[in-house]
Amino acid sequence: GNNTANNAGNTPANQAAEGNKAGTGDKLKVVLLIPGTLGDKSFFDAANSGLQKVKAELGAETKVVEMGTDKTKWEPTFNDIAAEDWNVIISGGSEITEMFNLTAEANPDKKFINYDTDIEEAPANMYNMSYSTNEVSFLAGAVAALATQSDMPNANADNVIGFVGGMDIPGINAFLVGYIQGAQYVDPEVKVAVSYAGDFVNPAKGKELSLIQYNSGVDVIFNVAGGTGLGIFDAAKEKTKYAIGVDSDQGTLIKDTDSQKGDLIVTSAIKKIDSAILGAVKKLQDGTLEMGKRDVLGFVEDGVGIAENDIYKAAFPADLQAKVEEVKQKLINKEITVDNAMGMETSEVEAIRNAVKP
Amino acid sequence: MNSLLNVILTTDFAFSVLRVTTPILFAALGALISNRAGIINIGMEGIMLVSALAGVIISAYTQSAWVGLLGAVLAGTMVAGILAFFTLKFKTHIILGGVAINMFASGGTVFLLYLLSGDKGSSTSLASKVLPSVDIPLLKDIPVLGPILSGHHILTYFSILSVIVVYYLLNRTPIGLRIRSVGENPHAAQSVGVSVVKIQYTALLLSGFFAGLGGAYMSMGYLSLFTRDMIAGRGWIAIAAESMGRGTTVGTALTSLLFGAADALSNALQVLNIPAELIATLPYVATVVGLVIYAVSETRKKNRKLKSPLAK
Amino acid sequence: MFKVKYFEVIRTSAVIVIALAIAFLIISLVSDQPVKTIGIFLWEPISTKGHIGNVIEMAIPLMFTGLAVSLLFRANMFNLGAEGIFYFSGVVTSVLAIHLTLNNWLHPLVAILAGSLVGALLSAIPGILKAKWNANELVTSLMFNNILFGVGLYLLNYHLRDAKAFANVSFKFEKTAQLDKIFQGTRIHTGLIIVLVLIVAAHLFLYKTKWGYELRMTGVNREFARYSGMRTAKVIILVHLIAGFIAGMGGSVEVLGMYNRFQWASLPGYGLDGALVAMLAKNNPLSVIASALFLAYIRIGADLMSRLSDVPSEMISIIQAVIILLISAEQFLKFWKNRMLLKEAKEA
Amino acid sequence: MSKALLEMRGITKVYPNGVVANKDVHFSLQEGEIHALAGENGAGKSTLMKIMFGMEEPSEGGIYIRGEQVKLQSAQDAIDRGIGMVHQHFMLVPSFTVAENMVLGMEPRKGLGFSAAEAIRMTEETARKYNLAVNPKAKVEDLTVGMKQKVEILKALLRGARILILDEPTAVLTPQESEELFRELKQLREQGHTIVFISHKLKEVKAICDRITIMRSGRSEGVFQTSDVSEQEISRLMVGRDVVLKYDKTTPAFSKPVLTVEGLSVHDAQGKALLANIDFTVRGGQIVGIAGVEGNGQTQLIEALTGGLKGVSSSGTVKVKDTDIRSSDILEIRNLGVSYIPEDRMRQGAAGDASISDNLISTRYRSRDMNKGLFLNGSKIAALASSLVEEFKVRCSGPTQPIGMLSGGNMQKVVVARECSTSPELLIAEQPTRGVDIGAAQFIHQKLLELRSDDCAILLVSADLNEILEISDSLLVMYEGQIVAYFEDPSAVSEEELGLYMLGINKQDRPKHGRTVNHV
Ligand SMILES: Nc1ncnc2c1ncn2[C@@H]1O[C@H](COP(=O)(O)OP(=O)(O)OP(=O)(O)O)[C@@H](O)[C@H]1O
Ligand SMILES: Nc1ncnc2c1ncn2[C@@H]1O[C@H](COP(=O)(O)OP(=O)(O)OP(=O)(O)O)[C@@H](O)[C@H]1O
Ligand SMILES: [Mg+2]
Ligand SMILES: [Mg+2]
Repeated sequence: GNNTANNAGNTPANQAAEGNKAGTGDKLKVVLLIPGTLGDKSFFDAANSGLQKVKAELGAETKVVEMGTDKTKWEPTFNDIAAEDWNVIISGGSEITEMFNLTAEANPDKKFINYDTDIEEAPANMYNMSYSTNEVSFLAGAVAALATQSDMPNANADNVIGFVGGMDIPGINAFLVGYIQGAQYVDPEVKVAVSYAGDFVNPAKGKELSLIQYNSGVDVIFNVAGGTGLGIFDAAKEKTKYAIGVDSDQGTLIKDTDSQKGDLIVTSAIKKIDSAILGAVKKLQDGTLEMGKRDVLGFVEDGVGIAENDIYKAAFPADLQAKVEEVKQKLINKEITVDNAMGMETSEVEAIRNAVKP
Repeated sequence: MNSLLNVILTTDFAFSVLRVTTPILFAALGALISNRAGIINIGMEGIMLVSALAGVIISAYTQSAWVGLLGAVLAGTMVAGILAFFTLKFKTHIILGGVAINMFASGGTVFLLYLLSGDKGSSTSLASKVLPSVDIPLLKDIPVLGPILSGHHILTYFSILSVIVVYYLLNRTPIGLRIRSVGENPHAAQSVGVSVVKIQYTALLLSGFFAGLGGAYMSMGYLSLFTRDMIAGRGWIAIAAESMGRGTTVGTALTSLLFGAADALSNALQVLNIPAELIATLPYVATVVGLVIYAVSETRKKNRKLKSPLAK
Repeated sequence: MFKVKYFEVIRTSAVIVIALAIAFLIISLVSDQPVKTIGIFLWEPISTKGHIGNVIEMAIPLMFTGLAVSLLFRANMFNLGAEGIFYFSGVVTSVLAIHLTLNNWLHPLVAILAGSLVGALLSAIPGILKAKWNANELVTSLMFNNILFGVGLYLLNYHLRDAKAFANVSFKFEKTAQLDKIFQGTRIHTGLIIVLVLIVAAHLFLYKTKWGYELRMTGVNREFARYSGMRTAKVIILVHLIAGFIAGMGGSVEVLGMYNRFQWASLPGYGLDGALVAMLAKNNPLSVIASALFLAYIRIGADLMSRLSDVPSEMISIIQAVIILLISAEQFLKFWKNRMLLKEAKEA
Repeated sequence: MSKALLEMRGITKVYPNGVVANKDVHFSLQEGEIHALAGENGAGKSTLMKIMFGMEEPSEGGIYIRGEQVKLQSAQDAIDRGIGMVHQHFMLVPSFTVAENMVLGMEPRKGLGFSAAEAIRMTEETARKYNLAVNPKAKVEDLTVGMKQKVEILKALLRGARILILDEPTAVLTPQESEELFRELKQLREQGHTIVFISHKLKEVKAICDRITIMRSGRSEGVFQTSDVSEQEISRLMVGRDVVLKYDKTTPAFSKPVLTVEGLSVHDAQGKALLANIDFTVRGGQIVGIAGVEGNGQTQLIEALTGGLKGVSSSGTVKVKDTDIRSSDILEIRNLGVSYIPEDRMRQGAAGDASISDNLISTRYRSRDMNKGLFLNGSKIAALASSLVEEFKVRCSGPTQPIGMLSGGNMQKVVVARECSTSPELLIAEQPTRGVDIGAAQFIHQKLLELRSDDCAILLVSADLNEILEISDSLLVMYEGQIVAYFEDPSAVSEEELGLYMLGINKQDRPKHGRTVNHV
């Protein structure tokens, strides 16, 4: 939602520079390092919105730095920032974890938070988080599989659901595998059409791939494709078919400007990175944050969840909502375990994908 | 394999080829005009991007898709004008100029988007408008052809019309004559009082105009929003298409269609068990193969004779 | 004579001043402290050893691709294929960096040479197509960029990916494969030495050898070269081989110098940047050093500016674009030059 | 003297590269005269005329029409004031038709479009009016040079030119064509046109011009009534020394055959004969001239001798010394001791952006004395370049200057220097003095004669009959791909007689010119 990317842009003074001069005592200084650029409407934007909350609710001084996609620049940026007088340095992603851990070890007087990593080990001044992506995707898969056979107005008789991913990479496949297993859980016969756009900034490609899926009998598509994914919703609107959003509550977001389109986004698989970041910083301020470990945030910790918003409530039949709730409870109670594609070999993912090919 | 045929042998697929071709065709026609005037405009990608954003912003603020389209096209023309100003007035190297325009557009669009909407990634928070798709009476009722040719976005029809317009413009109008003369022998044009610089300005502005239409199509038809770097290489493909079309209007249109078809095919191929990374290379492999076959047959023809006596 | 001779210097300085003035204007629009901000842009990249290091690190790949492209441009080949080759050779080198067991200096040598050779061979394809059948090298090279990227990404995902890294990255390179750092406190690696040697070699090649001569003549006027008895098809293939070798070496060196795993999920962009560097260097190998450093300097400056001030990172590309547009504006201040020429003519 | 129609006062022109092409030049035109502009290559004639035509801006000085100063900022301004120019190099768009070229810049319209029919009508009308026949629908790339020349003149006339500048219009014409042009020019003068005529052929200048302005090194050397000065005087003023117009040719001493062509035939893709049954021999110490109207197979013949037969089906034999070269490329042919001066110096003869010295070594950088293995021997190259520049009197700032900056004649000297300085056994010289001033032409001729006395075989193709009659030991005439005449002693042939063969009106029977081969 809120994307005031650079806080200094709307505050009078150049805080970063000021902060450099004086360690003004009690005010917590928090910096967020984005290994990429803002505007992805998911991962990075969510982290940034978490930072905004830290600023608003904890009165911290904050700054966000976009490190861009050139990975050779990340290490010097980490080092430069660590040399400044920030109390808390936040970044996220498995890709940066090694580098980030090294930075933390070299700066024992600072606190570090990695808001999303699959790597367990963490230095003593680092707190790691990750999310049950596979479980929330499982739930999204259940929604999709239930929807495709339902009597929802835009569902067809075919038993096929779709998935459009940005690239064939672990981060995306973590969603895919959960999604497939969730769908299979409610209906072992379900077929899943899978496409990858090969690109996170090509919505037109996302739209084409979705149109092909919709034309071939798919009636719900799970979008896990960043900017490319926005084309999927366009396709959904054009074909009046359903879609499932990702990372943030995309249905509500889009409904603001295009209700017709928004209403077709039955739900979204949300990773609550923003509240996770807020929570961690809060605990850190209180001194209750356990450093040197990693927490996996699931439904119980409110780290993930599907968007049970107005659209969901209106579009998705109540009896099916109940079924989904049931599945969710089972996930919480560990009655169901979901595989995690993080750490799978490509061939394993391929096997899972091919098993449900339409 | 069957599932592939199920996808390809449909009117939907044929329909999608035209849809995919549209932005490439617009930009390729733009590239054609500037190339015929002897200047290679490699800033197509950037111009399209700026136009795509301009269309979204202007249509969102005026709440009129048509005004948005006008704005998009003007923006494209204006960016081309900046390029023209530097390359024609100050003799900035045209390639560097093009690179600079692409760079400027990639950062500038995000920057502007951020200033206007507080969002760096997409324009979803702007209620922009889209141009309509149109059914063509009579045609739409013909089986097979109807579903393929009718119901397209209005700019898709514009693009087809543009082929005719550009053909006419280049081959049948005074300005076309001048554009071609400037491209082929600028000294000759200059010697009869044709201002080479003026013609090149015109050609570059026209190339911006058509790229602008391509950009508008991306964000106001094909899609209903702007996202960062959304042109995703289509400008470059258009330049390649123009090059492969050997500077003729019909050739350019055909190669654009070839690229469109190959791209659509690569989307359809995702139903097969081939790694997505490899499928994505298909349009490019097809192009290279096509180009080689064409080039080989052309040189064969040429090699077998001496210069003909009068052609000097 | 003095004045005209130094016209280029004067023009360039004037242009830089104007470009900075424009940059300053743009920055003033968004920044509360424009003076300080532009100060960061200008001084920060050379203010610390680390930052100077960053500039040089970034210039290394730019020098490689800039050199490769300038040779192609010299031969009048408008080929933008350095991009794909840079990427793909990086993949090839990574395979060897992961799987070979060799000693400290042999390992990078073998890995880099393999990457470079593959680059040379791949580059030869558009070269042969151009030389033999006159297939447009711009089209083929742009297409090859996408093809090589696709195949490279496939190799990464299906054959090199380290599942335990939880990301689309390869297995770790053997320590023996990585290039040594040569300056304490920076990440400047031996690649710098390699590229500088290469640039000098290319300079000698271009201006002092028979083959370089053939290359230049073919570039200026292929028909002339042919009538003089040069085998221009061979020359074109040769320059493609060399350029591919250099671009490939660039990718290999970058991968081993700056990374410990292969992790490019998109084309890194050095090929097109190489074209920029080459054009700024007017296709002169030695000037490639300066133009690559210049580009790296303004990029690092802009990065630092966005990090240390309130100017968003997208400003980078706008300011870069302005500088590039102006820096190559040859006719800028033309009237002044003409006046000076006339004066000199009269004095003579 | 009446008031000048057009006057250029104190014109100075400095090109951006620093070349001073005109220095304080005064030039004036009387209404209704044919005014010659003469001067060496690079004297600045074309530049002065381009300034008058608005295509170049003078660095200093003014242009006055009937005493009133005018500012000409583009060719259009000049055209609007009734000035037309036919350039030294054709200013035509090859892929356009004659009519399209004619109207470019002032296209007739029909609605929004261009009216091709009207363009054709305009072309035909102008052609009729001035009695210059052209085919408006023909593509310019298919025209002979003579035709192109006509189109250029018509272009200017169509635009209502009252002042017509002709920059070396006769360099590429046959005598007959030149004669025709002169008739037309005189006719134009009668109609009240004023003409500036640039030529290196002083005979022509004497024949048709009223007055002459002579230029040297960018300055005007003065204006004269043509009748008051002799050719000798003109050339002395141009060159600054006496120019010998006759050569002392040593008596020929032919040695063994170097180039032997027997029964050579080549057909194009449509089966039409490009070359039909060509026989001739060139011996050491012999200059064989080939005359013919352009487009009658000379180009194909030369191409066939310089590697063009490779991969092309042909019959007959082409031998250099004892080697059949029908499947050799140009390098292999050159390695047999063959040198070649191509007719198109811009396209094949020189690399414009490369330095003079780079241009001088293009055929010999491989030889052992120019390199040390892979490396070129810089000091030897530099020494060679400066000695050649000096020997051939190439006007330049030094051997490192790009050749493209030289005037046409000086560029040609570089080409000739390169090809003549490698002690060739066979020299194929195609239009070696086209557009070259008399001083330089004479110099080039002397070089050819020197090679001849060194036992070099020379095949000379030229459109300049004077040259060919003067220099050659034997002479062939080509017409439509065949050899239609053979003269053992060119000095006994008149230009007119030659012209009849060239135009295909006369033709010798085979046995006679078949003698070429058997001639001992
Ligand atoms: N790259 C190509 N591949 C296949 N066919 C081509 C190609 N380029 C042109 N053609 C064919 O050549 C013919 C002539 O092309 P076209 O009519 O476009 O030329 P044009 O636009 O009139 O050219 P010009 O502008 O030079 O007059 C067309 O029928 C077209 O099919
Ligand atoms: N565009 C140009 N740029 C730089 N120098 C030029 C240019 N055109 C001509 N020159 C130089 O200006 C001088 C005069 O050239 P110009 O063409 O006027 O000579 P010219 O008298 O017409 O010679 P020619 O008889 O060979 O045609 C020459 O030294 C030439 O090299
Ligand atoms: Mg269904
Ligand atoms: Mg001249």
